[in-house]
Amino acid sequence: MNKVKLLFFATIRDRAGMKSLEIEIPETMTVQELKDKISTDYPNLKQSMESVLISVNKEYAFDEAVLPPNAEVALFPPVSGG
Amino acid sequence: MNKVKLLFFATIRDRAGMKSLEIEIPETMTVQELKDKISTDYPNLKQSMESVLISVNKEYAFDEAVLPPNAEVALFPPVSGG
Amino acid sequence: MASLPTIFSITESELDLNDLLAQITLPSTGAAAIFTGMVRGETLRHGSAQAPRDGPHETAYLEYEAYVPMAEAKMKQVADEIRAKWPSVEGIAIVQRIGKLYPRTPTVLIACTAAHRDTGVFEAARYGIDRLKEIVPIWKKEFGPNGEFWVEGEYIPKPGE
Amino acid sequence: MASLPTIFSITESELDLNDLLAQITLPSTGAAAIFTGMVRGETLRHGSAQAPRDGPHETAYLEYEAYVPMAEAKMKQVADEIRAKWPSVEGIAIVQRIGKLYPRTPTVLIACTAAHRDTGVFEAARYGIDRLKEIVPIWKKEFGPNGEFWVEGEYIPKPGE
Repeated sequence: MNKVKLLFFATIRDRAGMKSLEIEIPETMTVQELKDKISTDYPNLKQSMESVLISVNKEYAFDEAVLPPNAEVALFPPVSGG
Repeated sequence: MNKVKLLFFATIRDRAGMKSLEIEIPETMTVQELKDKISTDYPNLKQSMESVLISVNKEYAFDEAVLPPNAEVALFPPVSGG
Repeated sequence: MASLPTIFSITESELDLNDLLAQITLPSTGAAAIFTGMVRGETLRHGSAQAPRDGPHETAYLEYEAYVPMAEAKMKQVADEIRAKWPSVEGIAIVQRIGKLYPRTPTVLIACTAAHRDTGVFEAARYGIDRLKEIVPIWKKEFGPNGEFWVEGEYIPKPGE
Repeated sequence: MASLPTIFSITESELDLNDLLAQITLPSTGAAAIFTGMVRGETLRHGSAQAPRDGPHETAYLEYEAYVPMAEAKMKQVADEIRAKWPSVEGIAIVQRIGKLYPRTPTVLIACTAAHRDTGVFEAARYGIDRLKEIVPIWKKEFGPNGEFWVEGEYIPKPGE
């Protein structure tokens, strides 16, 4: 097993009702598989997972990327700074 | 006769050795005629008159313009602000 | 090149333009282009799907948040992109203020310095704010008479960004 | 339109970017493009006919002077030209500092505010500094290890300017 820390921001944090969460995942899980798992485990977030942006260790990550051990994974909507 | 106040700036003030000067001129004198008069009366300024910029009452004025009574006439090189 | 000043930060403090400009001014720099964004109290822009708006409306305040360590890393990336595109640029500052910000308050600053104004400093500052709004993880929630809602962006970063 | 802030001045005081930006920020403005010029202490630019320069050289300080009432009138004209070309621009500030100014000191500021950044504010600020350097009667003398000389401009105003 592998451990990752999830961080939620903006609309996604509001829907999740939490800022962060540590979860255990299989040794080789992709970003897409993580999104599927979150959709299943947290039905509130199912819709958000369709347009979510994901970063892994502070770099944008895409569906096929495999999560490294102890990754910091952030989930958030398109950014709106400025 | 008519009276005008001359103001000198930058290189032209340095060459004139003065900041301002009041002079009497004929009733209808053009900017070109004023430059000719200055070249004659102040040989130091003769060369400067070839590339001088002139304003009359704070607006750029050109050779054919006739000087109004009591005009404030400024003589200066191309500007270099910023 | 190693000594060229690059400032990137997320802050809760007031933006001090004088200080930020001084920090990216060198003996060799004669021109700075600075962009700042301010909170608008009245706006005509169209709303999001979440909160459709027809006409002008009022904003009481915005609340900004950021994923700070990633935001600062992405600001550094924007600065690196600017240096790659405009090698004449010498100093760069990219600062986003977060927290509760009221109308008329400066929220963000992008500044670039160079020897002269015709070196790309204007384009570089423009590029900087465009990129910040695309890839730097910051979000804002608007609070007004009609309630509160997240202002959502549109840009989807591509691999490598 | 009458209430849109327009600042134009010649001053011997330090330029306060924070204050100038605040003076041209309205509840409706969300973006500002600001240009500032600073005195360079080291420069590679070519010299004038008066003082030809080959390589880099040092500047101890610049001394600026202006024909103040005409300069302020011409700054107002530059602001009017900006408003004619970029009707979206709301606030405009054009300020030139004069006197003895040392390297790294901001000497001039042109700032334009508008609702958004894609309204021409960058182009308007760029236009403002270009026009200031063409038609506003200000001159500077450079002082350095090789003596002192006037920095001369090149632009010859046309009738109507």
